[in-house]
Amino acid sequence: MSEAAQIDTPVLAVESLSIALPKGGDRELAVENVSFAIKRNEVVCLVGESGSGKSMIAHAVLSLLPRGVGIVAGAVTVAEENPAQLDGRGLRRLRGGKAAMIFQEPLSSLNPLKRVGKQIEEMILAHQQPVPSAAEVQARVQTLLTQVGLPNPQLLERSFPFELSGGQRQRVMIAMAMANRPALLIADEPTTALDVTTQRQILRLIGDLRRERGMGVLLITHDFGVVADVAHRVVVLRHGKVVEQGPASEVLRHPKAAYTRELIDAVPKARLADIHGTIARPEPLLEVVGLQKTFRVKRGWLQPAREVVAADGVSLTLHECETLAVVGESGSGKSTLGRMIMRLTEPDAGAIRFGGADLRQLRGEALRQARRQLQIVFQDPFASLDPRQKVGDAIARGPMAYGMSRTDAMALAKRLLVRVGLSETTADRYPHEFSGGQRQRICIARALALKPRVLIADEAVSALDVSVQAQVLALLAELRQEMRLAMIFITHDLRIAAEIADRVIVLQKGRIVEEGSTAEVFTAPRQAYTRDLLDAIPGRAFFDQPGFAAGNASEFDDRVQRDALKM
Amino acid sequence: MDTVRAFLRHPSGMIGLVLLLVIVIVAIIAPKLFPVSPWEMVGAPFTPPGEDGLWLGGDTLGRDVAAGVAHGARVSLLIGIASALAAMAIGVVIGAMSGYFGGKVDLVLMRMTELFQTIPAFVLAILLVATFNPSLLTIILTIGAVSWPPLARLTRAEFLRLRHREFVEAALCQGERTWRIVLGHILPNAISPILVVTSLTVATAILLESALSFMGLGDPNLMSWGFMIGAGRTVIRNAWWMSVFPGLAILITVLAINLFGEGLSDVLNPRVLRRRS
Amino acid sequence: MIRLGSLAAVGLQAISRIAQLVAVILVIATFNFVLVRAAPGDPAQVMAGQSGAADPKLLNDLRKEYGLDKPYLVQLASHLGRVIKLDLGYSYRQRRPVVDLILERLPATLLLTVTAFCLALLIGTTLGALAGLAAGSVLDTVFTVLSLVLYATPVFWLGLMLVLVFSVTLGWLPPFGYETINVQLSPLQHALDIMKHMIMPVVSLAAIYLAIYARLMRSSIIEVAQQDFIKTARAKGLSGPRIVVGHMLRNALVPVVTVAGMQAGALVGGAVVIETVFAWPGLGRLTFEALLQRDYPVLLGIFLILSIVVIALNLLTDLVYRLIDPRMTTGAA
Amino acid sequence: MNRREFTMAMLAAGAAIPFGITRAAGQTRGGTLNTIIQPEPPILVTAFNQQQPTLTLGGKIYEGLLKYGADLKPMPGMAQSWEIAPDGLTYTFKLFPGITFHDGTPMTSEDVVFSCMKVLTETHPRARQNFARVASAEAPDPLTVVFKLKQPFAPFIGCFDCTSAPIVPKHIYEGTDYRKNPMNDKAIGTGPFKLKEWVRGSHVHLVRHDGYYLKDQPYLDEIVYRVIPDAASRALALENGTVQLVQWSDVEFFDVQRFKTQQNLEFTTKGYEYFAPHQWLEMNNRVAPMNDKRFRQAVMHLIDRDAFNKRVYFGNAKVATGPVSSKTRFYDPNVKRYEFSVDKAKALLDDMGLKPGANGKRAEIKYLVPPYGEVYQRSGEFFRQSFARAGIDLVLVGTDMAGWAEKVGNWDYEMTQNLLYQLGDPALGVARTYISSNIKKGILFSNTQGYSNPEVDKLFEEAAVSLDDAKRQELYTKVQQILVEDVPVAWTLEIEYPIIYDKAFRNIVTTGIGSHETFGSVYKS
Repeated sequence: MSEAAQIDTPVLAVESLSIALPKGGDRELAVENVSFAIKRNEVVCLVGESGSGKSMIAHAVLSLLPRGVGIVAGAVTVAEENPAQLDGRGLRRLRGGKAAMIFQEPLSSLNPLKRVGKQIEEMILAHQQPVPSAAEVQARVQTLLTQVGLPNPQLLERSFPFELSGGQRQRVMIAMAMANRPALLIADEPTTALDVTTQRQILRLIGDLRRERGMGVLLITHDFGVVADVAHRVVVLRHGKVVEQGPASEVLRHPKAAYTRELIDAVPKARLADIHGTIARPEPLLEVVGLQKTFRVKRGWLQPAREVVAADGVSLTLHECETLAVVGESGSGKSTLGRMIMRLTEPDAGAIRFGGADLRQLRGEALRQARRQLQIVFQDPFASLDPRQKVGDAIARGPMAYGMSRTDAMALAKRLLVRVGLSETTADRYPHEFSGGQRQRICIARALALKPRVLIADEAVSALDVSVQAQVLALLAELRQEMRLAMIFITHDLRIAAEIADRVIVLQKGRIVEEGSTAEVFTAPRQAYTRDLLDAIPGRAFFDQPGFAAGNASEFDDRVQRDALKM
Repeated sequence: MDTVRAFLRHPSGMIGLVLLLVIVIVAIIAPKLFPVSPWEMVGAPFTPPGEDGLWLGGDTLGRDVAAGVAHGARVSLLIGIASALAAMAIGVVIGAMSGYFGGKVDLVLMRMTELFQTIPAFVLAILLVATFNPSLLTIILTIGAVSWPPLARLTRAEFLRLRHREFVEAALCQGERTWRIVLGHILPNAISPILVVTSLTVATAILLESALSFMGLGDPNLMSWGFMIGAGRTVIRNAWWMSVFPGLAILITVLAINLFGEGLSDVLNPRVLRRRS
Repeated sequence: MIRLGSLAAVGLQAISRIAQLVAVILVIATFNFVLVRAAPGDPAQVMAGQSGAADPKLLNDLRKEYGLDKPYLVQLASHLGRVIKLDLGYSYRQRRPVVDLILERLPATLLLTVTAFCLALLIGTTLGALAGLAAGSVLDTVFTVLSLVLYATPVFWLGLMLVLVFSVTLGWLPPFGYETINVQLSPLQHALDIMKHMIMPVVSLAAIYLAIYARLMRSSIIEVAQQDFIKTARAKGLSGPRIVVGHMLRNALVPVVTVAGMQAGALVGGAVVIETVFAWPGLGRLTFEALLQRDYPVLLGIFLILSIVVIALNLLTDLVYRLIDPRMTTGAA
Repeated sequence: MNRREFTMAMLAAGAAIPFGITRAAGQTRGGTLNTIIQPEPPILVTAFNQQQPTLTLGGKIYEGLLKYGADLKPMPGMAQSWEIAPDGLTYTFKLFPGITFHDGTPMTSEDVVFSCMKVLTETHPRARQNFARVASAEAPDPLTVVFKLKQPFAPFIGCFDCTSAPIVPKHIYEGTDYRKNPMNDKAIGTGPFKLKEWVRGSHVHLVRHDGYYLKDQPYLDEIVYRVIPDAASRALALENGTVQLVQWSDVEFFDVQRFKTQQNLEFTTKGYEYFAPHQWLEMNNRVAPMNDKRFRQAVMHLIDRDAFNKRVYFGNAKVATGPVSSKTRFYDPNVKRYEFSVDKAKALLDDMGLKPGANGKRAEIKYLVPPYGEVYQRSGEFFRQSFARAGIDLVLVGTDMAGWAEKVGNWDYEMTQNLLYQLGDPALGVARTYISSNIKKGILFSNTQGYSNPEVDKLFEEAAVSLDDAKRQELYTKVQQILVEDVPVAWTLEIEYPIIYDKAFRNIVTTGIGSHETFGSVYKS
């Protein structure tokens, strides 16, 4: 086969693919009439919100669809083979041979009871004919581990997955996928479960490997930021249908479909423009001084407990009508900080001054009275509502606990429901009847029912789809002005922080590494860690400059130009 | 309502329910079905099934095995349910305290629970009943006393799970009082698995009671299935029916309760469904 | 490095488990002590067991020997001291030290329970795995129904039914006992003879646990089959058998082993009843005999020893568990 | 028979051919007897434990001075002859020469005196009472033992069998704590068989005592007692010839019948005459309504004792007519009979004012179930149904042995079942249950029901010290009539335990103590 032919033949061709769901599902077809192709050395992103059918397509490529779900029309061609028509052996040769796949959750995707080296070996042994010698396999594994940038391969291959960090695990997954030099890599949301900095590294690694090997990459993501960073071509899916597809730059800059535009617009842009008006700074409303918290995980008798420092001298102030964003990667202690202020987690040391009293000293009834002024909205809208309590009751219960009559409380609840954009009749229904976004609105209404002065939003929009995220953020911004709420907004997503906050605190391993006004932190970060975080924001290159053409030689342009030259 | 409808569509659960209803009805109308005491010697010793109007045969003293099986249902169900409730009472209190208060309380209570769970429960039951002499009350309390650990652990796990669930913390932040949180939010959400396990405990309690009676540690005034099998053991060569029928009764009852309990579990615990989707 | 570290960790854990074992023995010994005193009647009389032995002189001797006139705490301390020295008291019915009586019967019980345990685990997990892999098939349905029925069967009744069928009706197997009495046999014949006697007790004891393990293994396999790493394995192009053997079984075994350890207590309890049914000369039979005579020192001793056996079994499954699942060793997860 | 004749008969008996022993030619040496011991005895020294299995096994190892025939007359044991002085106070025994213990030490009159006066009085409750009557015991020469009684006691001659007065070696036990003597495990006696091996839970192996004093005896080489805890296995073992002898309750009552017809087996209910197990429903005479004679008579009418025998004992018993067993000396059948009649019982109850209450119940009585196995459980169930017919509610209360003994011994019970041996003579086995002087709190098998009748006391007293059998018969007849009228306890059955053995074995049952006998004369044809 000539070089040219190789380039021309797509490594993956999906033609008019339709996939049927089992009967009784919410729709008949998971995927309807989808066509696209991936060439060598090309990254194609499948973008869509949850339920759009993007994962189904990825699974169909390797014939890994769950039981009861099947291709009803169209065809998939991977490296000139149709997996649906292959026998068991052929299919096995294809899987992990010509096409390899990595998944969203690297921890659950690796066998927890097998050393990672063995798991990679297995991949080689299953495909290489004749079977290479043990020493050869060993050497291959080491090379692969080195190639994916893992330190100390000798030690690492003897590790179990649980002994590695999330990023390391995903690198192991990639090493495994690379073992047999596949022509196509399918990556199903490979970075969603990872921190931004890790996400950036993993995406870069995939990019590097692609370039080295000329692989085609099918990348599934819900994040247009990621698309902007890595994609050559984009396929936008909604309810199983292709809404729009084309070269990444084209789709991003000039989306044809309204839905695509919506999605792109919904991506938090880290726009610093509409920073809210100047804040009068009298006495701080809330003052946190030197909070200290170490979690100890007991590991049985005679073994030292594992210690995790969640807060190491954290101090902050919060003024009326101010929004303070607390950002940090997972394990930085940002949620613990919010919980400690709410007295849901007991700090080891420090003070939380609010309304002239130290909340930490309060017990029993005094604490209960003080709590009224502080409310919290949690991340998971599904876990935040008692499944056995009607929505109206959930909201009214708070005021009633402080002595409001039931009738008044219910009336208040209904007003609040209307205020957060739901109807009055919502009050008589149970939480399970609502979507995630609606639930989060209910949670907000519940938090506001006690007319708090401080609202803590703990990753309050992280579990929502981007379009819903934007709506809820807008609601919060409105309410803040309306009720003169002070807000602590805890998030891992710097873009959201930039959009909503007046001031930002950056946490790392329980310590505040940087603090300042949003504009300062985002435009002139003083700390390397902050810079790393900012750099890692997916799509930063694209979205930070809505004009796109000017100035900074962004990675996006760089790559697009380079790839264009190549072709 | 949904739950009921879902249960009605659960085939094995329904089989269990129907069987259970039949057994309960037999237990209720036993005195009408067999007005003569099951202890009364109505036929010749070792009457084979079907003869002399004893359709399940007669025992060593010529007592009606059928009457014994019917009246035994009352005893087995009574002891099964009462001791499961006793186990639930102990288990829920210990588990709730352990799960809600945590810390030292949890540590002490859970060590105790583990201990109770590891020691051979049946041997402990033998020891307790033998020490305090077999009677209805001692048997119920003993079975309760050896059956609570799973319920305590379950309750604790549920409480731990729910204690830090966002909606409970939200209730706390909303100023609701501890007792209201426990009774209004945690317990109602924990109750369905507890009920399921309690219903399965009824089954194990019946098995435990029958084993105790079989070992000669039943209440001598109560005609129970285990007692009947125990009495039939030595004469199995002469009268198989003495041990076969009461054993079948236990088997069917326990099976019915297990099917019912598992059906209940499937219906109340849609986690299985969620996982599937 | 890792290897060595984890071995050391296993060692440390073994030590800590043994410390726990001693603590548990003391707790049970204390419980026994309290029970005898809570029992209606004079502890001396309870210990003496029977009227024939319980004349005033003996009762007085007993009171003196056990210091029943001393304060409770002193009594308890000396009681615990004796237990630690494995002095479990004296059976006045059998006129022998309790520990001798128990140690004499322990091997037979261990033979029965360990065989039943291993068989149940082996066959149960195998059947469960087959059923789980073929979930929804006829085979699976048959297994499921069968295990449900077995699970609901009283152990002792199952034993009796086996006797009824295989001894009384068919005459294939010896109905009771441990060996054929009064025949001269070569060691091999003797072993076979014992095995023949073991079949029914072992089967009836193993059946219910077999059912439990099978059910557990089945759902465990189904659960594991849905895990992401199985998808990974399929995506790697591994063949079905390789996925099952290399990735599913070990993971699926983890919960089964956990439960198996917890069931050890119940298994030993079942052995007590089964030994009664089959006149198996083990601790269960001794329990039954002691029960008829209300020989408390023996009953209390059996309870203590069986608890130790169960805890030892637990320890064993715990170690097995740690070998299967490396996460347990370092205390992660 | 007057006193003189009696003494003469005794002397004559000393030289007589032992009753029942087959003297056929060709008694062959050799052979093994396999039999059953159930439950396994705790110890083999019969001096320290008198449970049935201990006696069965220990009877081969330990001998007494005398034996008793089915007619309960004395026969030579280790004593070849004996003499009772006319005043009935002095008993002189002449031992066989050449008796040795299993360890080779000669057995002398010293051992007899030591055993009876030192060991048994401490360790053997029954012997304690008997030898308490002895003023002095002497050993004038190695083969002569002389007992002098404090006052005449005719049944004293009935106290010397191997179950009542086993002889233990003085050189082993003197000055030691008898019960804890380490030699107890060796079981050193003078019997025809000695202990070779005792594998607990399995078997006890006895072998021939070569130094046995009777010529050629024992004929058997060995006896193996198998421990078979399960009744069905025991029956099977007998059926297939694994064992050749069963006794007492080795075979369950319901199984006994089928062995009567098995060709190779001999079936007998003889050999229990000395014990004559007598069973009754015991009622605490101190407690209402049992304190009323009419209630106790009603109880006699309420129990259908024929049905009781058939259903619970499967016919292995005989209905008891009164306090004395038909197998015991001085039995008199001419007493009042209580036929089964619910109506008569109701009439008696009405008469005493025990009318049915609103729920149809006349009374609720707690019945303590003796913890001696299934038959006792079934008996309780039978009685409960019997009483229910007259509106008396019997509540069965389960208990353990200690509890039963404690409750009955301390009179803390309402009803229970009891079974006592008659021991060959009413003075030994019957009087103890009815005389006021034996109302002893804390002592089991005494007059626990608390019956007290001065006339009965007097009659028993007179009969015990009388040496004239005719006079004694007269006194005992009177006692029986009074007791049957008063019904201190409701006699139910004379249990007839079977002895079933392989016909190849001869001389299995030669005396009134049957399977407890030494078996020195047993041989295999």
